[in-house]
Order: sequence, then C-alpha cells, then structure tokens
Amino acid sequence: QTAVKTAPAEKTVVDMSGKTVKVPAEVNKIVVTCYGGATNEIVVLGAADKIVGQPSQENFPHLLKFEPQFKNIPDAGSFDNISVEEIIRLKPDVVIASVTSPKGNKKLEDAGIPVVTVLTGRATIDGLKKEFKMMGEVLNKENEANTLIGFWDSRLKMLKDEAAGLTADKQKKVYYMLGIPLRTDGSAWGQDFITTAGGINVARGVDNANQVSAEQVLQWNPDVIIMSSNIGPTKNHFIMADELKNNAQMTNINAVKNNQLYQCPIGAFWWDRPSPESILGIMWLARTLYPDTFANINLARETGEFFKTFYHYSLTDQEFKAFFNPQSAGE
Amino acid sequence: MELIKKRNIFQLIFQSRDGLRVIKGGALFALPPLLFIISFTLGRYPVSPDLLLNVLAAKLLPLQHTWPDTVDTVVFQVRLPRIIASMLVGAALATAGAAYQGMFKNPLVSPDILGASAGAGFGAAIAIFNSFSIIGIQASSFLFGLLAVLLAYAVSSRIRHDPMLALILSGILVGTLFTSGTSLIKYMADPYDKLPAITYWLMGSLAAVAPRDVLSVIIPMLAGAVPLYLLRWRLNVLSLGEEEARALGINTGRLKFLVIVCSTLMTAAAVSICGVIGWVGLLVPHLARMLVGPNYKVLLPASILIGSSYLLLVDDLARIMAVVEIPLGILTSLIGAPFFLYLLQRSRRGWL
Amino acid sequence: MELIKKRNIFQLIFQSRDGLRVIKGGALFALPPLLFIISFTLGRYPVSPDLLLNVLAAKLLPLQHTWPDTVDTVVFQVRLPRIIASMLVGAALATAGAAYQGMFKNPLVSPDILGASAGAGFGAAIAIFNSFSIIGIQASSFLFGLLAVLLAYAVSSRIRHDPMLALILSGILVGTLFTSGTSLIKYMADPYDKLPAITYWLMGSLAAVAPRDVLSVIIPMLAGAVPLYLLRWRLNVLSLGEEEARALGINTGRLKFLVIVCSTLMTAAAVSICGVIGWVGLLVPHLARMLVGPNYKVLLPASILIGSSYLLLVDDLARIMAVVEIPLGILTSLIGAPFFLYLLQRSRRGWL
Amino acid sequence: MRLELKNVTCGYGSKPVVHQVSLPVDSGEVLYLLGPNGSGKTTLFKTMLGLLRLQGGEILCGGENIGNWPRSRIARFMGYIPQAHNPPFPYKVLDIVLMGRTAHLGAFASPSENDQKIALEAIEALNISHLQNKIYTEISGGERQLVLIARALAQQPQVLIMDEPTSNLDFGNQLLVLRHVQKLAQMGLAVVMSSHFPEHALLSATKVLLLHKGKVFGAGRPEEMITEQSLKTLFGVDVKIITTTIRKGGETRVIVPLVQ
Amino acid sequence: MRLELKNVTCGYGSKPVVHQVSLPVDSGEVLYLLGPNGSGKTTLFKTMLGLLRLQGGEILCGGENIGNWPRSRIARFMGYIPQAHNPPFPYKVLDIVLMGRTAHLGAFASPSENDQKIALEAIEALNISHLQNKIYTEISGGERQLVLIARALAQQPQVLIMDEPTSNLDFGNQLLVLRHVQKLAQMGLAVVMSSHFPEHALLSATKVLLLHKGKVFGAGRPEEMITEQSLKTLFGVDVKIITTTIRKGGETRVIVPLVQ
Ligand SMILES: Nc1ncnc2c1ncn2[C@@H]1O[C@H](COP(=O)(O)OP(=O)(O)OP(=O)(O)O)[C@@H](O)[C@H]1O
Ligand SMILES: Nc1ncnc2c1ncn2[C@@H]1O[C@H](COP(=O)(O)OP(=O)(O)OP(=O)(O)O)[C@@H](O)[C@H]1O
Ligand SMILES: [Mg+2]
Ligand SMILES: [Mg+2]
Repeated sequence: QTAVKTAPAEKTVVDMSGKTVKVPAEVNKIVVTCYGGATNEIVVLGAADKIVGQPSQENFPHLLKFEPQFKNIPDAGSFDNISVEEIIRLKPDVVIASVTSPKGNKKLEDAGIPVVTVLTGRATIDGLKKEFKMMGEVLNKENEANTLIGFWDSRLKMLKDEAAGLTADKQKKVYYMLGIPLRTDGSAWGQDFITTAGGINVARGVDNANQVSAEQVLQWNPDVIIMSSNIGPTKNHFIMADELKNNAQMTNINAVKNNQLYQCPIGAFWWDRPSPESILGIMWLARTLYPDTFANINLARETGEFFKTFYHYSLTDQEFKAFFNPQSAGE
Repeated sequence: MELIKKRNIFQLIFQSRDGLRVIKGGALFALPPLLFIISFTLGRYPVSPDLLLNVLAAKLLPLQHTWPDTVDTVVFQVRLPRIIASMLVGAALATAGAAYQGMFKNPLVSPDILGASAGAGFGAAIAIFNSFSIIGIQASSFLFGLLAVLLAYAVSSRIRHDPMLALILSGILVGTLFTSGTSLIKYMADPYDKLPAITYWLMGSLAAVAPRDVLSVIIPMLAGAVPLYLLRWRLNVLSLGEEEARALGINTGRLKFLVIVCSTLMTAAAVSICGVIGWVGLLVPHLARMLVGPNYKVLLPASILIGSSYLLLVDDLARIMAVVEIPLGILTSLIGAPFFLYLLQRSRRGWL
Repeated sequence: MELIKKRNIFQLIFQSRDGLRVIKGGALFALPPLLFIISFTLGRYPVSPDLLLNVLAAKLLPLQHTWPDTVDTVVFQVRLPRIIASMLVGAALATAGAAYQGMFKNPLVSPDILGASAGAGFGAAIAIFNSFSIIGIQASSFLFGLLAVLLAYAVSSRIRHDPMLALILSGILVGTLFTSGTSLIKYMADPYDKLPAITYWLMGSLAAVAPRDVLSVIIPMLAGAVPLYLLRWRLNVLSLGEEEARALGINTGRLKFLVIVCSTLMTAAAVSICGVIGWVGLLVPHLARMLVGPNYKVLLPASILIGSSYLLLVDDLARIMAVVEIPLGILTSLIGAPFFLYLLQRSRRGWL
Repeated sequence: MRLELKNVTCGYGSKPVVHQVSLPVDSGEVLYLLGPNGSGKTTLFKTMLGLLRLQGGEILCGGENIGNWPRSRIARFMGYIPQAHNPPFPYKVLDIVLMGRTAHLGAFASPSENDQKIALEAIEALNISHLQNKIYTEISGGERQLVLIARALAQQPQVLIMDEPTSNLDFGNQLLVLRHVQKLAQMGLAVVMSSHFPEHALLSATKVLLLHKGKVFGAGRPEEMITEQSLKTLFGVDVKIITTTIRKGGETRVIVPLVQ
Repeated sequence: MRLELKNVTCGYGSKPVVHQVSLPVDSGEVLYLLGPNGSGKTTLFKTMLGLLRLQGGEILCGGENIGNWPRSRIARFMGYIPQAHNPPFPYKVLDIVLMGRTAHLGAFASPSENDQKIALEAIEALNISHLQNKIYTEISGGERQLVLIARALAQQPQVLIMDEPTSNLDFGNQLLVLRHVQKLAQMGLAVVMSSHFPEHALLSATKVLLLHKGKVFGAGRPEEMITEQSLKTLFGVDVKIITTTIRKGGETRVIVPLVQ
C-alpha cells in the first residue's frame, strides 16, 4: 500500500429511503439509474454537466434541446437492470437510484459506490420537496434547491387560495386515463395531481394504475377526462379525443358529450408525473378544469419563468405550444 | 344427415345407465342460454331485470324510451359484445384443447402447446412496442399466433423420428422463442410506458371488448370450429396413435395438419381480442370427459357447451367482483385450479 | 468406493465404440474449468489476462499492489461470485431436470413441473411488493418454492389413480395457482415502480449476485445434489415405471419423495438468487443424453458438467454483449432453443 | 383378389431388416409367417400396410401398385391387428370396435346405425358381448386382443393382417380365433398372419412362409414346410411330428418337442 | 423356502377379482397358473408382489408374513417378469439386465464389477449375448421378453414369478425358457408362472393351479389337473390327450384339439 492517497472529504445525507449515505464532499461524476425526473432534478439544480451515465432520454426531446450532450451519455442500465462493471468503469462519485430497486442498489453498494435513492414514481408533493432539498445537499446546490422549493410553495399557495372559492357542487369529477381508455390511477401521485388542482379523482378507491370496466366508467360519468401522455398503449400514439368520441361505449359520458377531453402535456418531462416540473402540470390541470376560477394563472408566463430560472432556457411560443401536442414530441 | 348426427349425440349422452347422466346431459344444453340471459343483469352499472326487459323489448317494439341513453349503451355496447365474446372464446379454447388432447394422446396438453398463445402474445407485444393502433395489435397478434404454429409445424416436419413428440418439442421450442421475444420487448420497453401496457395485455381481459372485436373474430373461430366439429369421429381414431390411425384408414398427416390449423385459428383469434387466457383449454375438456366420457362425438359438443358457460361465468365474476377488473387470465386460473383439484380428488377414475 | 464409481463413469463414457466419444468425454471434464478461467477476463471493465494473473496471485503471494483497488473489486466482488453462481445454478437446474425426466418417464419434463419456479417467483413477487430486503426476497422465494412443491405433493397423495400423472397434474395446478398469484401481485403493483422490479426479477439475471448470495445457496444446492448423485442408479430403475421399479426392490414412494425434495431444494435455491431461468433444466439433460446415453450413472455427471458450462457461457455472453445486460432467462431461451432445434434435426435417434 | 409382394426389402431408416421377400396371397388363403424372434415378421407387416417405407420391390393388389393409394383405400382393403398396443383414452369397447368402420365413412361422418350393427356383429362373433360396455383400459390383456380382432372384422377388409393374434389368448380363445380365421378365409378373405405356433399353422394355414434373419427360408404348403428338419434349422429345436387320429375319423399332425 | 398364499382375496379398488386363493410353493417346484383370459392371473401375481393391496388373507414366506417387508427384501425374495412392458428411455440391454441387481445394492450404490458379471451370465444363459449392447427400444418383442427374463435371473431371487413369459417367444425360445425354468427349479428356486399352454405345464410343471373366474378350480399334479374334462370346462374346447414316445425312450403327453 505505497500509493499515496488523499482521503477525500466526505459528508452524509439521509436519502429518500431513510438511509444515511456517505458521499464525497465534492460530487463531480454522477450516474443515474432511474427515471422519475431524477435527471431533471440534477439539471434544474445546475449539475447537468456532471452526469456521466444515465438511461436514454429520447422520450424528452425538449430536454435534449438544451442538454444535447445527453444524447451521447452511456446508458449503464436502470433500476435493477444495471451493468455494475460499466458503472465501476465510469467511476462515479455517486449513483442516483430509485427506492424501488433495492437489488441493483445493493450490488452497487457492495462494489463500494455510494448510492443515493430518490422516490421516482412513489413521490407525493411533500416527498418531492424533501427530495429537492436532499439532492441540493448531495450536489452542493442548496441555494438552487431552495429556489425551486420556493417556486413550488408560492404556486401551491396560489392554487390553494384560488381554489378556496370552489364549492363542493362546482368541483368536477376527473377521470385520469392511463394509456388505454379503461386504465386509471388512484395512487398517491395521481391523487395529489388531481386534488391539488381542485378536481375529484373518480378513481380514488382504485389503488394503483388499474383497469376498470366500461360500465364502471359509465357509472362514474366523469365531467372531464385527462389522458396521460407517458403511458400510451403505444409510443407517441396516445389516446386521441377522436378515438373516444367514436367509441360507442363512451358516447354517453358527460366528458365526451361536452368535449372535455384533454391530453396531458409533455415539457422537459411528463407534466402528469412527479418531477421538478410537475408544478406546471398541476397548474395546467387547474386551469383546464376551471378556466374561470383559475383565470389568474398565465401558464405561458409561468412556464417561461420556470424554464428561464431553472433550465436557463428561453422558451419560444412555438416550443411552448408543442408541449400540448405530445404526438409531436417524437418527431 | 345433420339430424341423424344430432340424434346420435343425444343418444350417446343419454345412453348411460344412471339417471344422473340424463340430468347432466340436459343441464349441459340448458346452461349456456341460461347464463347468457342472467349475465345481462350483472355489472357495475345497475340495470334491474324489468328495465332490462324493457330495453330488450324496445329493440323490437315501439316502446316509449323512458330510461337514460346510458342504459342502452350499457346493455348493447358493453354487455352484449362482452357476453358473446366470452362465450366464443371459452368455446374456442375448449374445442381446441379437446382436439389437441386427442391428437397428442395426452390429457395434459393445452391449445398453447404448439406456441399459438406465445406467438400471439409476441405479435401483440411487438405491435404495442411499435405504436400500432388497437386493430393493428389484434391483427399482429393473430398473424404471429398462426406464424408460430406454422413454424413449429415446419420445424417438426424436418425431424423423422416419432412425429408427435417432434411436434410437441418443436412447439415448446418455438413457444419459448416467442415468449423470450416478448420478454425482450418488455425489457426494451420503457418501464414507464410500454411495460405496463404489454404486461397487462398479456394477462388477458375482456373489459375492452367492443362489438367490432366480436365481428372480427367470429369468422376465424367458425372456420376453426366447424371442421373440427365435423371431424370429431376421426379425432377418436387419431387418439389411438399415429400408426393405428393410419392402419384404420386415416391420412394422419392431413388430419393432423387440419386439426392444427383449425385449433390455431381459434386460439389465435381468442388471444387477439382478449389476451392470453390459459387454463380453459386444459380444464374444460377434462371436465367434459368426466361428464360424458372420451368419445369425441359427445366430448366435443360437451366441451363447447361447458367452455362457453365456464368463461362466461368467470367473466361475470370479473365484472361484478370489484371496481378494478381482475384480469380474466388470473381469474380463470384462480377459480379453475382449485375446482379442478376438487374434481380430481372426487372422480372415481381420476382425470379420465 | 468413490474411486470405483469414478472409474465406472470413465469406463462407461469411454466404452463406446467410436473414438469421437472419447474426445467428447474428455472435453466434458475439461470444459468447466476452462470456461471458469476464461470467464474472469470477460466484462465491461477491462482486465487483461496478465493483470488478472497478478491479481489472483496477489491473493496468495505478497505481490506489489500496482493496480487500482477497483480491479480487485471487479475480480473478487463482481466476477467471482457471478461465475460461481452461474455454474452452481446451471448444474443444479440440469441435475434437477435430469432427475425429473427419469422419475416421470418423460423427456419433456423440466424442474419447474411441480411448481417450484412458480412458487419461488410468487415468493419473490410478494416480497418485492411488500418492500422486503434482498435477503427477505431470497428467503421468501426459496420458501414459497418449497411450499408450492410440497402442496402439489400433498394434493397428489390424495388421488389414488396413477400416482405419477396425479403428481404432474397437481404440480401444474399448483404452479398455475402461484403464477396467477404472481400476476395478481403484478397487477396490483404500482406500474411505476414495483411492476418493473417484479417483471425484471422474473426474467432472471445474475447481474446482482453478491458473494453472500453464493454462500446462501450453496448449502441447499449441495443438500439437493449429493443425494441425487448418490441415488443415480436408482433413477435408472425408477425410469422404468412405478410398478416395475417396485418389483425390482425400490420403495418408490420414498425414492420419489427424495427426488422431489432434492430437486426442489436446488431449483428453489437457484430461483432465489437469480430469478426464473427456464430451459436449462429441459435442454441440458437432452444434450447429455445425446452425448452419453440414458444411463444415469453417466447422465447425471454429464448433466452437471454441461449444465454448469452452458449457463456460464450464456452468462458470459450476457455480460459482454451489451452495456445493459439482457436478462439471462431471455438469453438462455434465445440461445438454447435454436441450438436444441439444430441438435434435434441432426441427431440420428431424435432427442434420445 | 390377390395381394402380391414382389422382392420387398424393408427396415428402419435406411437399414434393411427384411430382404427380397416375394409372396402372393389370394382370396380364401391363410398364409402363416413363421420365424424366430427378430426375424422381421412385424417389420414386413408394417411395410405391407404402408406404415414403414418400402426400401425396394413393390406391393400389388389385383395387379395394381398400392404405393399411391390413399390411406382409406388401403384400410378398406387391408385390416391390421397390431402386436403391441398402448391403451389410449378410456374408450368403451364398443367405441373401439366402431373405429374399425372409419375407412368406410366420409371424412366428416360419424358411424351410422348400420356401422353400429356391423360392430355389434363382430363383437358377437368373438363371444365378447359381455365386454361391450366395459372400459377398454380396464380389461385383461387377452380380452383386449379379442377386441382388436373384432375391430379388424368390423373393418370388413379383403385382406386381414394379424401379428401374432393369439399370443395373449387363452387356450380356448386361441382355437376360437383360429376357427374364425378359417371362416373368414372361406368367406373370401385373404389372411396373412404371424404365429409362434407351427402347430397352429398345421391346423389352419393353407400356405406357410418361413422367414429366417429377414430372408425367405421357404414357402409352400404347411405339410411341406413344417418338417422336423425345417423346425430344427429355424428354431434350433429337435421335434417329432406325429400324426394322430381324432374323433370322427379326422387326422391331425402334432409337433412334439424332444426335451430331455 | 416356502411361499404360501392363505385365502388371498384381491382386485382393483375395493372390488375383488380373485377370491380366496390358497397356494403353497416350495423350493424346487414349478407351479403353473392356468386359466382363461380375465380369470385373474395377473391380478394375483401383482398382489403376491405387493403391487396391489391385499383385500383379504395373507402371504407368508418361510412362515413370515411379508406384509411389512421393505420392498428391497421382497425383491431379493421374489423376481417378477411382467406381462406387459412399456419401453422406457433407450437403455442398452445390458443396463436393463443390470437393473435386476438393484435390490442387492445399498441405497446409494451402483452395480459393481461383480454385479456386471452376474448380469452377463444371465444374458449368456438365455443365448442373447448378441443383443447385449443393443438399444432395448429397438429390438423385437420376443427379444425384449428374453431380456426381461435375463433381468429376473440377475435378480437372483428365491421365488420367480413369471406372467406368461413365453407369450411372445418363438418356438425355440419357448422351449429354451421352459428348460431354464426347470434348471432354476433344480437349483432350488420356486417358480410360479402363468401360461396359456397346458402342454407346457405338462412339460415342465410340478404343480398346477386352475383358476376360473377368480376362483380356484383345482390344484395338484399336472397329469391330474390337465384332463380332457378340465380343459373342456375351463376353456370350452374339446381335446384329446395322447401319450407318445419320444426318442431315448421318454414319454410325452400331447394335447390335440379336436377341430371340425
Ligand atoms: N424400431 C426399430 N428400429 C430399429 N430396429 C428395429 C426396430 N424394431 C425392430 N428392430 C429390429 O428389426 C429386426 C426385426 O424385428 P421385428 O420386430 O420385425 O421381428 P419379429 O419377427 O416381429 O420378432 P418377434 O417374433 O419377436 O415379434 C430385429 O432384429 C429388431 O432388432
Ligand atoms: N386396472 C384394472 N381395473 C379394473 N379391473 C381390471 C383392471 N385390470 C384387469 N381388470 C379386470 O380384472 C379381471 C382379471 O384380470 P387379469 O388381468 O388378472 O386377468 P388374467 O387372468 O391375467 O388374463 P389374461 O390371461 O388375459 O392376461 C378381468 O376381468 C379384468 O377385466
Ligand atoms: Mg413381431
Ligand atoms: Mg394376464
């Protein structure tokens, strides 16, 4: 043991699985082994250039526009399906992984690599804010994290204030369509997403993304249907409003009759799934459900501000409009 | 001609000594229509029996339309296609299973044995992966189901030794290949996006069946079922084994090919509208054999009657049990397996 | 004693007339150690052969440590456990498969037939669903694998008629039950997190094997393999059928129970560390039978040698083929199936 | 109607087991194939029925080569009683016998009342009416053999090929079957059968073909073929053939093995 | 050593097929079970071997009830040659014969050189050394029967139970096996066998038990039991039993069926 080594300074963080992790004080190389907005978090916290390995981001062309180097970053796998040797070869200071892949994470820890877990799909609004803070600590970007949390808090408060005027009888019943017409979501995030925007999730009894019968939807008779753009039956072929209107089983539903059918937008990430950007998604949904109640929300401005502040990117009107046409994302 | 055959079926069913069998025979014929009617009143959306009668009558008589339009939608757009589809699929899988069990001289064989389901599943997965429309998924599923079986058949024909075992082995092989292909697609699919779609699709469900779907499978199903039904006597002879059947005057090569094509048409069509529903093709022929014996002259009709009733019953359960639809593939197994176990233990002659 | 047996193995292997077989026999014994050494140099992280020699030598001699610590980690923490695990799993599945094929007198039987994999998969799924630790997942998987088989055994023992068919049927039934259970869990799992975990786990992979995992399975695997190896002559006799084996002096009830327990120990242990890897238990015994004939005295050792080499080879491929590993379960099928087809067509006597 | 084998060579794979066998059988004849175990009797039968590929020579029926006949035509022409038989699903005995009618049915037809009548007659002819409704897998080995014979009768062929039809039969049933064979021959069938009992050939054969290691060792009338000499060569057994008078003034030849 | 059945009743499930059979066999004896098809011979054999459950009575060996004997002890005591046999995996003939040694091996042992020697001797004794390295599934039906007999010999039991051991054998092999049976009896084995040939019983039995519809119809010395009368009753056949002298001054009785 003659090699001279300067012991790196370390710090400890408590990650989202409640585990205390030792990470280098200075994090310069990051490998991401999950989706769920982890990459976006790193980007908005200003550490995009430190990512040396992560799963493909081809689903997010808007993100690739201002982080084009992501196209060439090696993919060392995701969740439990990771290549340990490849990650060792990339010599990361820390791996950002999901709380849902303990097997893969453990293997990395055994190889002596610090693993910090994030909530990915299991996030709630509160959880997400905690996660921003934790990531700020890991990346030494506490200020950026606080700015982000501040943005969230102010918008959440605004939503809450405006929604105060919504009486129970004015609240709209929302059906959140995941990929195929009969699958919906009543899990933590699906619930937060809709209720924060002032809606009632008709599927609140339904735990996770699950299939229901056509009759059930007929009985719920939702006022509005929102269609996820991240879990299509097919890639870039999400459910279209026309498809529902032409479906004889659906024609008698209020939402279809009144043409209250909306596709969830895609920004730098899916707006209906947890990520730093999902606050924009919540505002979009609130405005969509109650254009009058939330008339104060100027989504274009909010989005522009978010992208300017956190992505350091000036969004054009055209780019903003493209967010609402998920099909175009693939082109 | 048709009349004579029908009389024979009755004759054979009722010929048995014990009166119990007469009742069983009658029950067999009464069951499907009975369940058909009952099933209309079941579901998450409440439709009372007399409202149902009104709705049905209104299709024929100029009744006053006092109920909401939604009721019409529920009855004709949601329940009717679903009931018909489940009966069709149940009958098809049971028929294919019965035919295969005879052809392979093996009571453990199911219609999937030559890779039809595996192929159809792969076809669906690849269609989902490549963003096809729903109709595209169905077509791809059907075609790959056929392709898988034809491939297995082609491969087996290059093996000289013991053609039946060769066929089964080739089928298992091709099936595994397609299943791995499906896994590979699942694996390559974005876990946030395609994976759940593919996984759920493979579990099998009739929840989304539309009238159009029923129309699109009725032709391949009839094209498969009618020849098999007509060939049912020859299935008896085939079940004695290749050599003996040939000595008794059967062109086994051609008959086997016909049985395979017909069974595959039905299986692939079934998978293409409602995903992989295992177990029916294995269970129902056994059940039928316990009730009416191994003679295909009665076994095949009995399988059709029991198969359609069984799947309809299970699907009724799926519809009424919970808000969330439990996939039919899961339910058929969860109900079928213990039921089958019970039968096995009770029956005097085992599974025969 | 051991010596005599070993001589007999060699004798039997080399007894055959053609010199080709002598070469095959030698190759069989040389293959595993050879592959073992080669496998150390393969992987995404570059370790040259002479560096590897240094690293290995340093474990025994006081060499100067001129390479980065990472190399040690790669060789001893990543590659060594993985190589050992793949050999263990391959040998275990092949042995269990060979034993079952004899016991059931059926060359199409795989070690999963009594539900071991289905049970183990269910155990893992339920553990993942409930967010157990990795050790918890492994333990649950192993225990449910055992449970499934014992359940099948218990059920079958209540059926009088034809005990072997009863056992297979019960196994298929119990297997279906557990598979449906797994599907149900998959269905209930959040598609955004648990579903991919369960799905990937079921595809089978050795990517995450740690030294601790190897230690935790080595005892059940040996506990399964050693008795089977010792009983290999009796497996011959058992393969003649229940009645004949009893007439020849074998307590078939006890022997069958032993074979089942041993095979299940091995299968469940294998599944518990690396998920469901199909196909090995079916393919390898066939391959071995083609090479050395059906006599278990040589068939079992040959299966062990071929099984360990085969899975190691496939896992090596998995490691070097792509950055992101293709699950082993998929690879074994994608490689195994065509290979098997080729063998089938070539071999004079079919699969025998 | 004449069945004729011309220089038939056959076997498994490409290896010949039986070489250059020629044999004509006419309506009304009973041809016995005698030969040691493994001499190729079963192989020859399977080849005649087209179940094994012909390696050489040809098989003619009424002068016509049957190589291209469809299976149903062959089956209407030749009935077969196999030597070994695996019990299939638990069919009733009557159903098994009815399957003999298959070659006479249209592709999509099931047996008619008439077919049923023919099957019942065949069953009656063999005195096994009591088995009629039993399960085929639950009767004794000898009983199964009788059922298979009944099935071949129901098939109403012109040539009947029987591979050791008496091997599992009791003493009484053996003679029953032999009597039947003769009756069938009288009715105009040609019967080709193998047997391990030269005495049976003396009782009921009109012609004998001796097979030795796959080659024809001799063919002709039973009295000429079954001699102390030929039995010694074929089976390596010393026998004495004696003639004894039986009641009603008939004469029978019996074969007495000379043991110790 | 004596094997004794006392009032044995047996059958399938709870339905008795064989009723109240008592029979003692001693070393050196050859007991023939004669009876029509379906009279219960196979059933009785399977029960003696413990393969079917005893419904009544008991089976004694040297005075000891074998009901609780472990299987290997029964197998060292009784060898069995089954009537029907499904070909398993393609074992070599030698391996099949070696399996007869199983009962003599420890649970974890494989056959030794000595076992191999015994197996080879058994094979030689039946003149089938040429089959030794052949594949069991690729030999003729009669050849298989000989292999099974060799296996039973290799088992070296004290009682040999043979269910129609000659039924698929050619004329020469039949006599070979009969000679063997006698030799084994002289060596001190007790042989119990069924046969469809009363003549064979006359040739080699020391005792005969007649079975009729599952009941004992008679038991005693072959000359006493096999009479024109008893054969008529059991099998419904008219026969004449004649005595003829064979070379070397010996006498043999032959059974001549009276046909036509
Ligand atoms: N499936 C097979 N593959 C290869 N060779 C075979 C096969 N079956 C039989 N043989 C061989 O062919 C030869 C003739 O067999 P065959 O069965 O025709 O004899 P056989 O005259 O019918 O004998 P037996 O009187 O014992 O029934 C034998 O030497 C046998 O070993
Ligand atoms: N598995 C079975 N289940 C029920 N009954 C059976 C079974 N096997 C045979 N039997 C019946 O038991 C009776 C005796 O059969 P068994 O096989 O003992 O006759 P056997 O004397 O050996 O006849 P064979 O000379 O034809 O071999 C027959 O009536 C038969 O129908
Ligand atoms: Mg033969
Ligand atoms: Mg018998």
